[in-house]
Amino acid sequence: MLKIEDLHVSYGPIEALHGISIELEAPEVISILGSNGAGKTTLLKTISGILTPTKGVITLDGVVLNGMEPSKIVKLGVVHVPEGRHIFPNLTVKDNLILGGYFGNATQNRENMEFVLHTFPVLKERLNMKAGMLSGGELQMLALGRGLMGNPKLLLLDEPSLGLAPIITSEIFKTVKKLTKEKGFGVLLVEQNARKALDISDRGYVLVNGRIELSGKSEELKENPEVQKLYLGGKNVKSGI
Amino acid sequence: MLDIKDLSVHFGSLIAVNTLNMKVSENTIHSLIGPNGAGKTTVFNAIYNFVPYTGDILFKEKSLKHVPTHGLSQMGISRTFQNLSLFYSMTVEHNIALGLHPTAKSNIFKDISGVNIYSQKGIKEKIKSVAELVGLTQLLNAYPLFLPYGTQKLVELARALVNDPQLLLLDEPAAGLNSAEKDYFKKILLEVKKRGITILLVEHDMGVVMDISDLITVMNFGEKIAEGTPEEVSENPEVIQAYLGVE
Amino acid sequence: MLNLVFRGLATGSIYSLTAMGIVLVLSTTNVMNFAQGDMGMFLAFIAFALIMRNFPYPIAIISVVVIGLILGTLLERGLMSKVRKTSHLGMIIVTLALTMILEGLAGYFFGTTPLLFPPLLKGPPIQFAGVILDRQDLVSLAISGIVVLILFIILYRTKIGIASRSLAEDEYGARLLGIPIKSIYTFIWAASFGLAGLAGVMVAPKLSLEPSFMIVIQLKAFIAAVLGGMSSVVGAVVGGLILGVLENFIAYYIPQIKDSFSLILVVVVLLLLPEGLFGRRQARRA
Amino acid sequence: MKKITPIILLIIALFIPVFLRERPSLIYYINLSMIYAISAQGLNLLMGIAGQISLGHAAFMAIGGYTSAILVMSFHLPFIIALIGGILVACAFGVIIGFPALRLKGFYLAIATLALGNVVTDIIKRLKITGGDYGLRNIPPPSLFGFELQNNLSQFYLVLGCLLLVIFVTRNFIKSKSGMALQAMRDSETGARAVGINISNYKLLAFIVASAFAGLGGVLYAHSVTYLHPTNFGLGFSIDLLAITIIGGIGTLWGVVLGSFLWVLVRNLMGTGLEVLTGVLFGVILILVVLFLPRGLSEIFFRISNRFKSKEVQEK
Repeated sequence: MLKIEDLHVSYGPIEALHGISIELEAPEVISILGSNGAGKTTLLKTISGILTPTKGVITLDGVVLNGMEPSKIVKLGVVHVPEGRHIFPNLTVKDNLILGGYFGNATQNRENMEFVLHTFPVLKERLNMKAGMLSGGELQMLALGRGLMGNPKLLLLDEPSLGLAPIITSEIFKTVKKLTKEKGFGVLLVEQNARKALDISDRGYVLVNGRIELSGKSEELKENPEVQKLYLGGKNVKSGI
Repeated sequence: MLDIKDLSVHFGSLIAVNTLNMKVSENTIHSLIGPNGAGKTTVFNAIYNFVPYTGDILFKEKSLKHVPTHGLSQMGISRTFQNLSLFYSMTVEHNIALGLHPTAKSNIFKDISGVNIYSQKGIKEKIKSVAELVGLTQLLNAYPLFLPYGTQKLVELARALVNDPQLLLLDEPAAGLNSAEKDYFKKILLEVKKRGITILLVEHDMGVVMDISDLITVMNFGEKIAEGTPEEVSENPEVIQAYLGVE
Repeated sequence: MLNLVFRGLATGSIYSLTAMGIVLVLSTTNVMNFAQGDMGMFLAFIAFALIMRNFPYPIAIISVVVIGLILGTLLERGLMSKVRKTSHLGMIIVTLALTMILEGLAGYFFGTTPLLFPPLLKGPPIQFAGVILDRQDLVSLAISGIVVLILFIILYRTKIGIASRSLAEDEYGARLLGIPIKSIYTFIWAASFGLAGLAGVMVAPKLSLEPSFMIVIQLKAFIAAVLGGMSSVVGAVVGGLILGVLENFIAYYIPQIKDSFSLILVVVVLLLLPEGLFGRRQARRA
Repeated sequence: MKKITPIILLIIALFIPVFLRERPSLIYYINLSMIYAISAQGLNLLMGIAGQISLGHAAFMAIGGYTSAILVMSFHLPFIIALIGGILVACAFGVIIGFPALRLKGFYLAIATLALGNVVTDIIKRLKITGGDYGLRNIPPPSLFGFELQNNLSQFYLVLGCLLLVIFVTRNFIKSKSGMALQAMRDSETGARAVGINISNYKLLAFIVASAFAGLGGVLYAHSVTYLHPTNFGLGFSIDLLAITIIGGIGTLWGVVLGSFLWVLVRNLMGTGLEVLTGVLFGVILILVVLFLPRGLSEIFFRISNRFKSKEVQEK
């Protein structure tokens, strides 16, 4: 479904991604691992049209995405749930959700809204509250819910666990996995918490300084000594750091 | 050296730090760890009076409660930030030089008669020696905006060190560094400690924390859940459950 | 007493129209538009020219609003979309530069001698329960009311309105949701300059028409917007009305300070109540 | 080369009145330009170095001018005392207008300074000693050490001296400890506080220095134009000063001089009937500068002189 071939992205004179190729076939969860500055967020921003690649092609079901306006890409069903969530704090929870379905028709949006509130009942209770009053976990649920309002074929999730208690992280990850099965969309998951990401994903790619160093089935990656050392905590495996 | 007593910080109904007690002893590297939102940075911000708090914070038996932010560096406390706070219109040299603001003496006549105190000999020497310590000697005339992120962090560290602080607060210094840079950073911090400077470190990277800390305090939901040496902490069941995760 | 209140409300409604335009732009695009008043001035001159050529009043007003919409669109597309990439200071300066340009053009085309703008509704003032009201004042009150109602419905009940409010909060977030930012900015600028035209035509009959006649109104509109908390059009309207009433009372009881009163008021409000008289704290944890 | 240029320029400047002996009105305009430059330099420091904004800068010129004129006319004090008095009173008001800056930023500071500037002119309008709405007329020309500087020519040297002093002080101030602290504050307030810079004091200092320059400009203006009226120092003039600063090159030393000369030249020497269009012209220039020349017109000069320099290097 999603096909990225030899993607190069630069910030001014500095190249951040040096030829990335990734394939994803929905319903599938793929995690992208790597340290800070490895280019993970850059990759997601490029797919959603915020950044334009200097070289390479991104296609979704054969349609070329690169060079398109972000709004067109969203219309095609690629929804980006960004790092830091970017919820509108002074808008109500409901208004935030409505904006997630900016392009949908009224019936579609009503159905989607019902589905989102069913999936995250806590949002139903807070529907008319300003979004800025939500707790970290609730905010992440709102961000996910807002993403679901856009009828995604492909969901780009950037650091959903950021700033969350581990228990809540697990809950959110479980929900993502469940939603993928129910709705049949694909998920590209960028995550610092490599262990948890690999737990719910089918395959994974390891990004180092803008290049793919390793890729494979999640189980294999978990067993890989290199990955263990760099991202799963090496000698502190026992305590799971 | 630093004594935090019953520190509580509230943001509206949210309790960011809840009756925290901790002591940082002289000439140690003391790390503060915990998940995001556990209240670590808030502790720094309380020390800097960026947020109102209850309880007390003592530095060498003196309360910091009514010391304004700009008074801290004169007392011997300096810090770096999670998000860099460099002066981007200035060279690396001047960025470091401004760390000497509290001690560099000037007056109105010097100000308008063209005496550039930051180019005086003693001050230049100081800048040079701290630049050497963190490895910026070659870059003194560069502008930080054009330097890699890791190097910019070193500029901020140098700025915090140049005024010979007694206590150095570091907020996630290793975030965004690659592993080679992290190793380099660890070396510098150990060297800083050797010079008699106490370090309070907030850091996510367990590799860095476990390798160089003398003592670790673990926070979760604004409260201290454990304290001890790296070995003790990494075997503490509560820490594993709440923060490190169960294997 | 009641007379003072009503006349105050009438003055206030004039401030409100300009204040709404300022707040509309500020709360969505983060640009403080110092040219809002002068755009009204310019459009009032055009209305004047039309009326002098025997166009009926309603046509003149409608065409001025339409011209405002067009100018707003052109300005956003041609200039503001580029200025937004500079700094806060850059944006302030560009709108100040616009005031210089507009005042200069008006002076060039229409002259700097004050002109008399014919009142919208002729006829004697209306007396009602001991209150004497100018017909003109009633019109501007009514129009303010209608405009704020329309704006409120657009901003809070339609998708494009909600999206407009989201832009000021987090433009990046809005971009990721695919919200067509460019069209929304254009919509906002067009709407605010349409409003400017309306405000100009409402104010002109009360003052004499000259290139600088909206400067005072613009200043008062800022004050109204600050009183209202700078973030909602409803606040701007209420702020304008309050300011109008307060001013009338001050002018009646302590005329010595009537000029400086509102200026000092705004500084005090900015310093003590940065969220406005009835603004609420920004919703954000930690 | 680098050291000789300013001296040559200075000598040329000193001889300007000699060349223009036949055109005293031209000298008057040159004086006016330099007075604007002195005032605008204060705004330049405030905005370019300290990162604050003020839309009430002209009010300080009014305060300086009125104070000095009143001291000379009503209290019969010598000009030099009146000059110092004018500057000091302007500084005092600088503290007052600086206080909002401790809590306000950006647009809000712009509105607050705009309002306070208007309050000042309103008060001047209501006071008796300032001549109220009639303004102050027949202000005596400046006198120094018993010499009355009656004509534009002699005033030229006084104003030139003041301008050079202001530029000299600004140049040194920018490089000084206080100047560095202000620039640090502009770049990052958090960083500045962390290194021990007392933000409040330095913000006030910025406003005081800016007011002092405006006050000096106002004193010179009062005694060379010989007529003061409160409406001359309203928002319009403040915006003019802002435009001069930006067009000349914000944060540069000589930009304000360039901006002022251009301003006075275009405003006063453009054909009659077209002068209403100067606003349009400057508005357009201002927008172009904001969009394309963040360091103002002086950037063009920099580029040209850099080209010369690189040529020199090549020739060597």
